[in-house]
Amino acid sequence: MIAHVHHENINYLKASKGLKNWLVTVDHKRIGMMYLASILVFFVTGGTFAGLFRFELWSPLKNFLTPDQYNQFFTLHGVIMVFLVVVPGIPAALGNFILPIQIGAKDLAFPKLNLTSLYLYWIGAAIALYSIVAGHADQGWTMYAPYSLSRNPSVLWMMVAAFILGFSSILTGLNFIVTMHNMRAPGMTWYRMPLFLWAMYATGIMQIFATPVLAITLILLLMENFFGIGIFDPALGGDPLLMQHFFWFYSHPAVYIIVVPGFGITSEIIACFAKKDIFGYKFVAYSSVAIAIIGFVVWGHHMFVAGQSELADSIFSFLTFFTAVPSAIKVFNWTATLYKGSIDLKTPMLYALQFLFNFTIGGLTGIILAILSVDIHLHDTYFIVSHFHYVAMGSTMIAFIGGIHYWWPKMTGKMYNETVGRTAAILVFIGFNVTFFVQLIMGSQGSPRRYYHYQDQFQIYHQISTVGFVILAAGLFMALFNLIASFFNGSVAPKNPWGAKTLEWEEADSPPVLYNFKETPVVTHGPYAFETEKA
Amino acid sequence: MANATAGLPEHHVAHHFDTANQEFDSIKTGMWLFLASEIMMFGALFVGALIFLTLHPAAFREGANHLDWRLGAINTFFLLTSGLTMGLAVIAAQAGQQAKVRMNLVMSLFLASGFLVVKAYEYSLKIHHGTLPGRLWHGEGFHDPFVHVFYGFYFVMTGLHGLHVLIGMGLMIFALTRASKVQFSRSYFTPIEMVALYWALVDLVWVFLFPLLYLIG
Amino acid sequence: MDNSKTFWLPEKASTFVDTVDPAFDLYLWISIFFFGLIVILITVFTVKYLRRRPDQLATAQITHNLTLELSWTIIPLIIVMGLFFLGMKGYLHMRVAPSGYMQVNVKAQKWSWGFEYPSGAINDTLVVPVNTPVKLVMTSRDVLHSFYIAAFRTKADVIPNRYHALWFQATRTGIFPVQCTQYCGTNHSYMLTAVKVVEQEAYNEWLATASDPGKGKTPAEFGAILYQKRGCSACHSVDGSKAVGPSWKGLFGRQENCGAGGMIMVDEAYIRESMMVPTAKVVMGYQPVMPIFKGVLSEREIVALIEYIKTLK
Amino acid sequence: MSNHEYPGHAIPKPVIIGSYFTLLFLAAVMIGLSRLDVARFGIDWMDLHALKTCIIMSVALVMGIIVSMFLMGLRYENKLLNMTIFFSNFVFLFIFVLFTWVDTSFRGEVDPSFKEKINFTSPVKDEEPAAVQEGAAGAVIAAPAAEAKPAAAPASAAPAK
Repeated sequence: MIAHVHHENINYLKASKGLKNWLVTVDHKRIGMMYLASILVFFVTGGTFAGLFRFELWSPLKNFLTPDQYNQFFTLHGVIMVFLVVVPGIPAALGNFILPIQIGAKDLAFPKLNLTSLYLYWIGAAIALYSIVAGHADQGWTMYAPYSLSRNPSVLWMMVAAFILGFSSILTGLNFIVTMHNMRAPGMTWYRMPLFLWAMYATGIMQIFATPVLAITLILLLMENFFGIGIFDPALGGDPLLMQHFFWFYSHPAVYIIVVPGFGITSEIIACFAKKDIFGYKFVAYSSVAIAIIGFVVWGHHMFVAGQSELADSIFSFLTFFTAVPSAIKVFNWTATLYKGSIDLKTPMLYALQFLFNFTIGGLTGIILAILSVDIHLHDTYFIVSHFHYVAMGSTMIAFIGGIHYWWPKMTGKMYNETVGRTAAILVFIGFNVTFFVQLIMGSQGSPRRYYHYQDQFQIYHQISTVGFVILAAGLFMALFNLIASFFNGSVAPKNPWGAKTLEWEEADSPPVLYNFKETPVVTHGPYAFETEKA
Repeated sequence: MANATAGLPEHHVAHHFDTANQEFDSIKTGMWLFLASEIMMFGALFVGALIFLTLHPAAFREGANHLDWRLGAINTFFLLTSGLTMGLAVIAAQAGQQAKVRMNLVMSLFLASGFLVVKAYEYSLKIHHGTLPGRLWHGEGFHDPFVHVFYGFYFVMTGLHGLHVLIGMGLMIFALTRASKVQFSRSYFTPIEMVALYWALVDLVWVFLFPLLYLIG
Repeated sequence: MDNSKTFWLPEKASTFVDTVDPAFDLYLWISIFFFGLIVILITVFTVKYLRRRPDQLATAQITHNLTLELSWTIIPLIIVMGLFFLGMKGYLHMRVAPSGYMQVNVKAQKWSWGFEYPSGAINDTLVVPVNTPVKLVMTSRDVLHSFYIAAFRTKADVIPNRYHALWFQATRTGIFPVQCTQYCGTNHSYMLTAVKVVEQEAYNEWLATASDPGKGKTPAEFGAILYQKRGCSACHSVDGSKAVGPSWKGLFGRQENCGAGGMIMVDEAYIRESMMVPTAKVVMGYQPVMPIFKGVLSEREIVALIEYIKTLK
Repeated sequence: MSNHEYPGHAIPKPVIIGSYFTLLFLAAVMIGLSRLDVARFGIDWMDLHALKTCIIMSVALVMGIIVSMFLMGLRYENKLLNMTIFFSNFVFLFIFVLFTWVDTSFRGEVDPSFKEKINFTSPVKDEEPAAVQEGAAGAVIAAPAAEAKPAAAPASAAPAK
């Protein structure tokens, strides 16, 4: 292989000026940064909706929101967070930026398709925001029939938005899988790939095979709304449970699309900051793919009380327990990686350890829901709300913020302030656990979810949770401002500040040149080939 | 190269690929992944139809009886033949015969439009008989209370398939423009191959759609 | 047996408690063990192997250990299979009603529950005898709801146009809240009622009086009972305050503006029509969300309700 | 990899023409089979209609395999990647239809009253096809439970054992 010498050695931020160049770029790094900016904006929007009804729930009586406004806000919190923040989240922002560099390629396989995916995301986001003013959508992000069949214009616009965002997700997954198959640098075998890429590969499989079913569910829901074709609407002889089957066949793989990229980032950060090769590389890599496959066969556990046949309940419960095994493997392997390492508690490592803590609680509270008899009591209560927040917010978003801190020097060429970063990480940890651990107790005590007015005995839990929200919001904003501030007056970042062994740190500059490498790198060692201390 | 003297410019490999083979393999795997998401989309509709068939077989059979299988047979012939001409177009492109490529593409376009004409006629029959889904239903002489749901599935599935036929025809026109802009040869025939793959998918979906809706009655 | 509320679980009041609570507690201890193991290991490793010198390297690069890997694959698998059988055995016990149960029909509608007893009694709270299996055959009149009694550890969705059953057997008397746990609109969180568990004799007396609520009462008094029992109180107030629906105070004989339906005078015909086809003439400023009562209210009940409305000046 | 300088693989012309005619033939078989009136055989110990449906769908399956393996060139791929992508589609769809079917067809095992649908409206006019359809709601088709007093325990849901 002759090494291509690239004459464009200026970094991608200065390669071309002006908004127009940014909007029509096909450079995966710029698209990744634009995705990152949009996703953080929507994270703040979704968070404010959460904050509004968190304060409303301070007391069971009406504080400042009417029941309709409360219902509208929890719906918008759900839709924005799921479809606009956590599902695209890590793959679109960090995956787009880091994957080609970690693999040693100049760009993704289909750069123009990548830009199309970004524009589909923006169009879908615009329609989702328009649905706020187009009326009041209060059917929850799950859009169950027959409540979502009320031909409420705002609900219909929300469905169109989810439909478009689905295609943006498919195109990202397609780009990643093709790039990983065909464009690896010479010497980069499958087992020399960093685990972040294995997580992107597993996410790509789910994006390609699950999202089209969401597109069909939404088409059928729109047809049901406009023409009343009677597939889902019980009043016309349809079966609302069929809609739940279609919806959860996509939405359960979707929750694994949400959490698996978080695994990838955690593997990178823990290995790098413990200066130790990952324990059981093959087990961790294959457990990501195993979760992707098992994710397709368990969707029925969302419908144990919804009137599913007892046989289907038992089969789904049996299969759901198998998802516990890959997650357990991962958590044990990460913990074993710390053994005999040299652990440096910088900000990314704090977020990674937090991830381990939260994901253990999230995983354990998930497995109890697979026990049929206990799920009858716990279903649709705050226990479920707390479980999926421990996994979606406590694991994915915290790994996402950890990943942003970890790759910030590479992406912007600037170092963020370490002490402010660490305090923010601790604040986020305390705030998150105060907010959501009490909801576990409240849920098992029998407090249903999506309740505007609740029984008085649960007021103390809601108040603790709201206080926790304040701490969490403070921590998140501190981290956000710390990063933005470093963009302007941060110190110049060296090429490899953390001493990592993956391609993006060893070969590419910070920030990388337009085509990532001066000449195509040749890979000679694994992603975590750290040396050991000379005794 | 074959008749490079035809004066059409040669294709050059995109900058971020190293070799032509890598580019072709990437595009082909990318196409197959896109076709996979299309198959999952139609597959979900087939699952809905099969579940409806198991829940209300009588309604499904009664609805299917009222479909004219002859129109379905003509459409099957149109699609299979256009699949043939697309296959021949790929072979012609690999042999570098630009004129034969254009002729085959025009043949496929003609057959595809034939399919759409028959489909439009069939829809007008349905509108005339009033067998439209849901609220628009005002058909006579039907007994099963669920037969309108069959027509709900019928219109969603054939409508989505018809949309994909339209997209396929658009791609054929795009391939025609490419055929007059760049010289195809054994080392570069990607656009034709990809349009042929997409069209074969449209055939594949129709091969399953036709018996499920028309022949089970 | 102490039936009061524990740290994790609400008060105990049904036979299902012996199925759900032991499983919950067993799992609680399993998760405490694993969670504790992970947290202790992390803290120990982090403290022991903290990087003292900036260029300090790892003391050893252990990358895999097959016995360890297999053990933390097989052991969780065995534990979860045990949990599966535990869960399934309990679940089938909770789904299959024993013979000799007493059946009650439940009607869920947007934001109120209605209970109908085989003897014809109607009530807006569920009154059941203690220590007898009760089977609820539930259906909804508009959207999905879910019947949840936390104290009995049981829950089942209520699906429109279909019957869904749920059975329980109360073990002690008392009043236990019932909540709707499937999102159903504006007043989803106000869709509450209660299960009143009484001794068998008290139940028989109650049933006798409740079976024929109108007996020995003037139509207006019967109307007042129906106002509560039929869930009208969920949306219509009697003190003039505006709720989901117009207030019944001073309603009779009043002129109302129905927008498209034009100006109408509230008389017997209008009230009857509003019960049968509620969306026909909706008063301006109110949502057309009233459920259809055609086929639900008997002729005697309609007359009683109209008389009751007349008395509200 | 295929020969070094030529990307992809050329599907031989006879294969394409041969698969075309096979497909036409199989389509004819399918249509012929569907026109066959099974009542003529008078076999009652087996549901001939379901058998006919299965045969037709399996012929369609064979046609699908021919289209994918020969027309789409999966047979000539040297890397197994594209073929795994194609066939994993059907694995996921099979899982989807299997579990949804397990749910819908086994409902009401424990409680038979759960199977039937009550008081739903259908725009299809059954009894009086000629009558003009009045009102938007159409004929209200109630379950066997007496419509007059649905308050009474639905007949079908008598205390089932």
